[in-house]
Amino acid sequence: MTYIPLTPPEREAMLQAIGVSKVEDLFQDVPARHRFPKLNLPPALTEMEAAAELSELAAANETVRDLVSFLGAGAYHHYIPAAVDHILRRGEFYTAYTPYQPEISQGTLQAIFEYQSLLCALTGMEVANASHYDGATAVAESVNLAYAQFRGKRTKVVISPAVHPQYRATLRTYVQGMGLTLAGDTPETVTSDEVTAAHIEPLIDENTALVIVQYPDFFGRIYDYTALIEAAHAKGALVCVAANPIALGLLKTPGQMGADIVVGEGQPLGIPLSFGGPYLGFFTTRKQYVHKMAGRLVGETADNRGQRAYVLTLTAREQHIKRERATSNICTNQGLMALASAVYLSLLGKTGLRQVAELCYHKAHYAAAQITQIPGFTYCFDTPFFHEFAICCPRPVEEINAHLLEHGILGGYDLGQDYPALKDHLLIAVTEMNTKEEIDALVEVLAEVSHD
Amino acid sequence: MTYIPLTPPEREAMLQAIGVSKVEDLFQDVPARHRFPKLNLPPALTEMEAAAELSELAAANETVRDLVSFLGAGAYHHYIPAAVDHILRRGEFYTAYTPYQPEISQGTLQAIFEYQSLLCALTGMEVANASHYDGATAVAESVNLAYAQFRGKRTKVVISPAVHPQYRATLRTYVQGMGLTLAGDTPETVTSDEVTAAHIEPLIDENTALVIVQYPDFFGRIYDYTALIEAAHAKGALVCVAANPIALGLLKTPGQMGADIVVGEGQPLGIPLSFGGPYLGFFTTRKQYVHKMAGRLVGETADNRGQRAYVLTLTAREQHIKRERATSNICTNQGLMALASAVYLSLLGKTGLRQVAELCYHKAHYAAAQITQIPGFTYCFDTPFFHEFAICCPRPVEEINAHLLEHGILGGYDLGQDYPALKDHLLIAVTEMNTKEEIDALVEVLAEVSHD
Amino acid sequence: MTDNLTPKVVEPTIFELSSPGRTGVTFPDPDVPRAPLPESLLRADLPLPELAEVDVIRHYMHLSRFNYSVDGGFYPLGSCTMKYNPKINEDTARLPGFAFTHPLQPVETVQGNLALMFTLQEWLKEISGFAAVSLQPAAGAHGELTGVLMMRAYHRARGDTKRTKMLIPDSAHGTNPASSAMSGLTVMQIPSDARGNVDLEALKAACDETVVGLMLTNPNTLGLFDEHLEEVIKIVHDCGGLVYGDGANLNALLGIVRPGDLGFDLMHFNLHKTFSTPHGGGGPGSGPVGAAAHLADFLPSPLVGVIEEGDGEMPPLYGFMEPKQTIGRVKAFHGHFGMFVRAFTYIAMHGPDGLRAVAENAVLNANYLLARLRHTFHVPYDRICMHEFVAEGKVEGSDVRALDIAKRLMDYGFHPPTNYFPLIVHEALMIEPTETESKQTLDAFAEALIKIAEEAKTQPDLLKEAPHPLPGAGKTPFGRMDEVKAARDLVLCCWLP
Amino acid sequence: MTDNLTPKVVEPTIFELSSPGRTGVTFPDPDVPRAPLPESLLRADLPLPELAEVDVIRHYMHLSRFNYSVDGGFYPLGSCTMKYNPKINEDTARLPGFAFTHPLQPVETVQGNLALMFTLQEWLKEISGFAAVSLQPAAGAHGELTGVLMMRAYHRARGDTKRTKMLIPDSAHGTNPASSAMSGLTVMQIPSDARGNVDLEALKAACDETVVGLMLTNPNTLGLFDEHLEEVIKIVHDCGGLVYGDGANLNALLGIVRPGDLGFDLMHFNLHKTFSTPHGGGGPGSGPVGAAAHLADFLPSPLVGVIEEGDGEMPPLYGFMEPKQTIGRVKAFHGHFGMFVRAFTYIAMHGPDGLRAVAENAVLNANYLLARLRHTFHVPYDRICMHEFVAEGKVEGSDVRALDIAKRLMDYGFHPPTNYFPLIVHEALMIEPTETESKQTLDAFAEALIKIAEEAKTQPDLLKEAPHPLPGAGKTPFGRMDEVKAARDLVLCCWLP
Ligand SMILES: Cc1ncc(COP(=O)(O)O)c(C=O)c1O
Ligand SMILES: Cc1ncc(COP(=O)(O)O)c(C=O)c1O
Repeated sequence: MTYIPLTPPEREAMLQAIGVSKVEDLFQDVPARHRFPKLNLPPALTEMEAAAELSELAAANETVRDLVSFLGAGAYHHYIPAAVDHILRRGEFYTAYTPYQPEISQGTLQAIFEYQSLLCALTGMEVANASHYDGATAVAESVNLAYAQFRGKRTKVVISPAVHPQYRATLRTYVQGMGLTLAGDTPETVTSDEVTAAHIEPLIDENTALVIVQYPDFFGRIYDYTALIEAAHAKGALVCVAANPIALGLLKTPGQMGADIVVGEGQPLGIPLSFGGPYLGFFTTRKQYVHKMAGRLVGETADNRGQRAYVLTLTAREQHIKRERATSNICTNQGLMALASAVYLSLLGKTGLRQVAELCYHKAHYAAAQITQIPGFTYCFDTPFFHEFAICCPRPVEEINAHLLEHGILGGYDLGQDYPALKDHLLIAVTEMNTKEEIDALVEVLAEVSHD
Repeated sequence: MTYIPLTPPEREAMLQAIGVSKVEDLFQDVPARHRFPKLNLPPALTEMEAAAELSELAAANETVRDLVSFLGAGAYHHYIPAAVDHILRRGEFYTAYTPYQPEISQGTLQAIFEYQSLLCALTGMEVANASHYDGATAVAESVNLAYAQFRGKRTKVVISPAVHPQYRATLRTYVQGMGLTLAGDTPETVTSDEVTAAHIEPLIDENTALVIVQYPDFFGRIYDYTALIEAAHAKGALVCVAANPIALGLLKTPGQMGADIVVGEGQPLGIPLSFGGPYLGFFTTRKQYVHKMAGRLVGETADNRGQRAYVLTLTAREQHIKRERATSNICTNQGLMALASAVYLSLLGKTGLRQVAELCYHKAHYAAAQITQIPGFTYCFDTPFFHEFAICCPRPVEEINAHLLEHGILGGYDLGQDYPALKDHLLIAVTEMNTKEEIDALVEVLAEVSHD
Repeated sequence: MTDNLTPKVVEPTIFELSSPGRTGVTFPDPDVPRAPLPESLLRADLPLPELAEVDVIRHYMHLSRFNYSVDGGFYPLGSCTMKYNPKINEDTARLPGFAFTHPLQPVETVQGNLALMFTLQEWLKEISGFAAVSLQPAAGAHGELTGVLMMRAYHRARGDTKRTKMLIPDSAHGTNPASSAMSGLTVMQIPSDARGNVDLEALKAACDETVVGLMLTNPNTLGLFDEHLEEVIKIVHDCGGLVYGDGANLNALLGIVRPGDLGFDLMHFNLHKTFSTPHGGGGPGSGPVGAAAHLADFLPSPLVGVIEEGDGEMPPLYGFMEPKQTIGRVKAFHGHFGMFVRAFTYIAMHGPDGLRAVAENAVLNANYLLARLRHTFHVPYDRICMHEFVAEGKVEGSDVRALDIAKRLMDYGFHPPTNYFPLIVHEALMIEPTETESKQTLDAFAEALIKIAEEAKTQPDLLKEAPHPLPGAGKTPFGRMDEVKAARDLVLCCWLP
Repeated sequence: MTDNLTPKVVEPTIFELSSPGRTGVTFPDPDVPRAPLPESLLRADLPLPELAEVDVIRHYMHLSRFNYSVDGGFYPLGSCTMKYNPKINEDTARLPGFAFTHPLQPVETVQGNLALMFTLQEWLKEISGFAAVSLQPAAGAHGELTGVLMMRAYHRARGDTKRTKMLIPDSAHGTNPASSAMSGLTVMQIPSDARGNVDLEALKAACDETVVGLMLTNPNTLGLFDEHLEEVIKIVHDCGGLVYGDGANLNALLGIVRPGDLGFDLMHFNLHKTFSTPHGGGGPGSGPVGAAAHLADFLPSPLVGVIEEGDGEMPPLYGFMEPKQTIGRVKAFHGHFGMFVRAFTYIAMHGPDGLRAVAENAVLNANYLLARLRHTFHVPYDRICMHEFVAEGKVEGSDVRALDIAKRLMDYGFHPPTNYFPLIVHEALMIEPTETESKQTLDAFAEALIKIAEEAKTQPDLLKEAPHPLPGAGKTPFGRMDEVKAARDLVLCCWLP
């Protein structure tokens, strides 16, 4: 056994010390008729066999490297500097547990403290927690904060239908037992004329605990939510903005717009696509709401030698102390992914993140301009966008994507899946990874489609 | 600049402190007419561009994973346990220099000490140095030891023609200025009847400083060299055996046969093929020759707190102390590769290395048995072999290999390149990486060849 | 020692290390024409730090060295199953064929991923005895929330809407009540009996037609297998309730017994405990949920299924399917795929016998430590344990607390056990060695604890002032922390707008 | 402090950690019939240690933490160019397309490798001004041996066999004379003048028809660019000798001047210094040799060349070629390919401007440190330096030695400079900061040295007893070593037959 060090003579000596004669004797409490089932699993592979089998499975996929990808819709192919994974591979980081013993966990603690600081700097907010599972669950947890803030007295949550469909779905699941009503979660109302604020604002009332919008929204559109947030605040409601962190390298922060909570999917910050996870839910808010916030929180302190140090703080919000009265049930979070994003942001810094954001912006706009010159392909919305945009196509998106795939291109997201009125609408994402050549190839194949 | 931290204002302040006005002023000693040449190199790539370019170059190769490989001849495709590279990637190991400051280099020092110990255990010898560049240069350096041992009074070195052709070539280069004669380096004498001892023994005389043989030899053959070594010792000569370390997991050690020096190529011990380097030359000998040995050497000692510790020792043999009277000019060696082999041997240990050696042995013998059943394919030598064997083919090896390659098989080594009498002889290596299925496929394609 | 000899160990923050104008990575200039930027929507300033790559690497390298880790030593944190994380897992999870796939790719292009997920679902079913498994939940607590919502949905689907009460033993982990509360249920605590089992009388008394079910950790957080487990389950079932298994302690049961066979209705797995995916300094984990047949239709969506059967020549075509009465999705995309690869690798390398050996050795190690320590520390529920046990961190004739013992263990180079949990043991020291530790390590740990118990009597300050600044592997240079200051000052961020 | 507070930091050896019956990796059973083993040729016992993977990982993890490294901090080791090693290099070198190619594959199957090697040859030629480059030598000293053998062969090819004397300045590295001796040459030492240049008079006196050539390090090991370099070269050439460049210090010259342009006949590169391939705790390095046209034919075999020209559509076909009068091969296969990939990546990411910036900043950093330290430590050859400078490790009014200063620097978290080399400076402290260090780091280092100079006067024992056991990043828990004991006991191996 390569992972079990005990040898037979050692086991023998230990059984003797315990006072039993065989290891089976330790399982007397297990109901006899169910004890020691024969598991129908394949026999053990050695490491070299397992490595080969996993390589084969991996090779059975076509990746965003094998293909040219214009797929985004909540997960983005960005360049990850080599140094990120070099840090993540340090055994001291990835094989440690939650830093409950601060004296021997200062590495993790300071890294999370810095992550919190970096996320605040990025979003323009005051406090960040140590992470949520992903963007979707971070959105869902924002409802818990708002609900607790109003002590359950406000029971309505308004969400824009232009928020990621899977975030909205997750939210629907989370609120099942909470006695909340969701308003605005009406994808069927989204047409090319949809303007988020106009759709949302009328829904906000004195019973509204929280308003949720996305920035850029699911269609890649960028709105200044300042007026909407003011309107929400006028009704006493809180506002949560789910933001793309790369976009924040360029765009006005939700903090500046007055948001109370800024959450989002941190995957673009140095985390591999990895078929959807593990990713990183980030969660930032104003200091006044910190006691209602879910999740772990690192604070600065000093040790008994007067050295600056860090500890988990305000733990009385959490399940292991407060149990059913906790702000959330979250325990294990996305620590290592938070570290990845901190390293990513440290490496790129002020200049690098802006550079990436601009590259995404310029390339997406070039792609959009080229595509909309093809007869039959038009902009869906007439709104500024960041690095993703919706195109109305002359044929069903499924056909178009199939055709693109034949040319080695991973097409965009079929908006008709979630938005009935956006049948034949294709959501295209462009990042710094897409060369002009690739974009031109996309345009060429799309032009073919329009001719067929 | 991502690797140069100085910013323009910092540079400015520093120039001021130095007392010059611009950085060019620091280069006044450089002849003006040659100063600041325009280098005709491609403009700098960013990391993401470099990563893409290197990936493209790498993808332009066909690897021993893409192909089914039966190529050995001094470099072998073995399984490298994942843990090896995880250790090698520790920045503390790979970004340290030679452990000249032992107080802050105990990691490297103890690891080399253990490497020395592991290699002694493997070869049956008493001392090992901290490594040579590769197997070929370790062989060449064995001549330096012997030459020094006899204070230059014996001027003949006998080498078996069944030693790796590139080792012999390297040795010829090394001895160019030494006034030594090489005997036995006569590949043209190697026929199917060649028996190393019979060929070599008559060449050993009272002027012979060193006899060099390989184990298994270049043709994969295993001989018990005990008698040959006795004969050499009877003439007062030393004997160096260049051994394959995987074979030593199974076979009698050269130490047991009486060898004075055991060297070899350590690549099979957890080091990737990497197109030929960096590899690992290991060098072991008897304690009585340690003062004549080249290279670095770690010895156990204690620090001033009485803690067991390790230092570089007997440094007076080395070039940085003895300069032209040193045992060798070696300075930088293969430290990290020595670490890789130590981790590999630690992981496999007693059981694992024997397992690998046996797998190689059985698979090679299965392959040999199957191949020699194909009409026209016969054993070249009638000698026991380890995991490599020479087959006499019915057609030129070049044609056979070309045919194999069409079937995705990387054939063996064409012995006719180095041994005129072994035209049409193919050297085939089989390791634990070759499945029965692969071997059967090889046999099938060879059978086709014989029909054509 | 002079002051010179104690230079500050403090590592500056990444913001303090910043120097304007540096960057750790650059990007190419755009190869397309620049588009006009939306001026009114641009941010004024981007106050991120500026560092070169070397600054960043050194900073995080220094920080890492302040951490204790499983790769560095014994980490007997009860309930957390801090087993060794095989290195091959890290490599397979990073294979480009996995790492560079987008979650929304057409299924035809990701059959490798789907085959892996399908197989992992099947394996987890076989290991646990459940009819179906969803891999989506992100961690144990997330699995609990999923499970509780499924229980709720199950009752509602039967038209039974008055069930709002969740029964939870007093030894349960805090996530159990928290998950129930998040699902809008009320929590009723069930006491333990003198042998550490669920108190049957209390359970019976609590069982009525308002019960959603019981959340049961078995082995429980005392490390004990409930001696009346089947009866407990029957009592809950008899009142129409369901039994949820908190699978945190499944490591003790691999190949020993299948929770599904015992009558559990559903359960979450912790891939980051039982199946060796690393804890990552707090996460990510992965908390798949298994369900018996009657609950399978409520699992979160989507599951991976076969959408076209294979035959001798063609492999099957895998795709996503939606369970009929699904509670919906609990997160975006399909779960923590990177963790699935690791757990898959682990299970593949163990096989049925290897998994049973995991449980056997985990239980053997725990009982051995218990045997070595029961004469030194009082073990309130002292019987053959499963993968862990709970001792009282008190020493007769000394006023040291469990915390002091924990901190003193650091001086000996060990990570302390879990403290102050479960709540039903005073000054709890919850010790889970796992199967990846050797007898030598267990002996060294036991000897350290025995020595510390001695010190508690003779030199109690050694414990109360621990940890001490000690050099050496696995030890770090920090002393006890001022937790009050942290909560009072609330410095949560070193950058402020 | 009680003894409890200083547990041994000693890590057991891998042999001491062994427990019979363990293994860290297993292999499948053979899938072929077993062949009879050659009984008389089997070894009796295989006395390797037996450990589980976790044991091995922890052991080497502990050992690693006893090391100082560039990733951990400043490493101003003169002559070694301990620059930061970019992380991307490590990833590109490990690309499976490179790592899994066999050196003897048909060239058609390894065109990626050959294109990389060819390009690297071309780049090194362009950077150095030589006509041809062989990548084969494994390290600097190996490059020297290669070069010396080439010089010897060159003279012999001209029928000039009486040249047996190699001129080597007294400031040269030990490998220079050692390489000459290995090639059967006699060494004649040439003194330096008062400004650290080659003493022209002495050189002239030494130059005769027995001279093979001069081995010249420029900038030399004092960090100085010889002020009469072209004259030096001319003197040697005039007597029929060749000038070999020890390229260890090329970092100072990138984009500043090309040795080939200056008249050097041949030179080795150190990819592990100038081109950022890591030092690996002692190696591997890579020492390509560049040669002017008249020496190109003597380069070791094989070189990579174009064997079929490409055209617009087809890339060229690369293959191996043998120089006409080659000295032969100096090792097996083609050199340290893994290092070529790293160096290629590095050069590609720098381009011509980046390489010049490397040299400029390296020289700037060295001169800045010199400016900050010249009032504290005597610098015997004090003029504008190149990438490094040499100070005397002595303090007026104190009997401390360079060694004491070096060890005391460890207490401040720094790796000491090179000690006692070059030999022509008493108590030499040879300081090479490299371009990858920030002003902040240089300032901290200078301040530590200034403080240490102060301590040398006021508290000399602080230096003489250094290093002290200190916690914190980058510091290790060992004190000074008993070197005599090591040489006397000669325990070189913890396993004995
Ligand atoms: C018994 C028990 N239940 C639930 C959990 C929560 O699991 P997670 O941290 O994966 O959310 C834990 C985690 O420590 C646990 O020990
Ligand atoms: C000036 C000089 N020459 C030669 C060498 C030898 O190079 P290598 O260690 O690569 O063999 C060194 C190495 O330190 C050096 O500094």
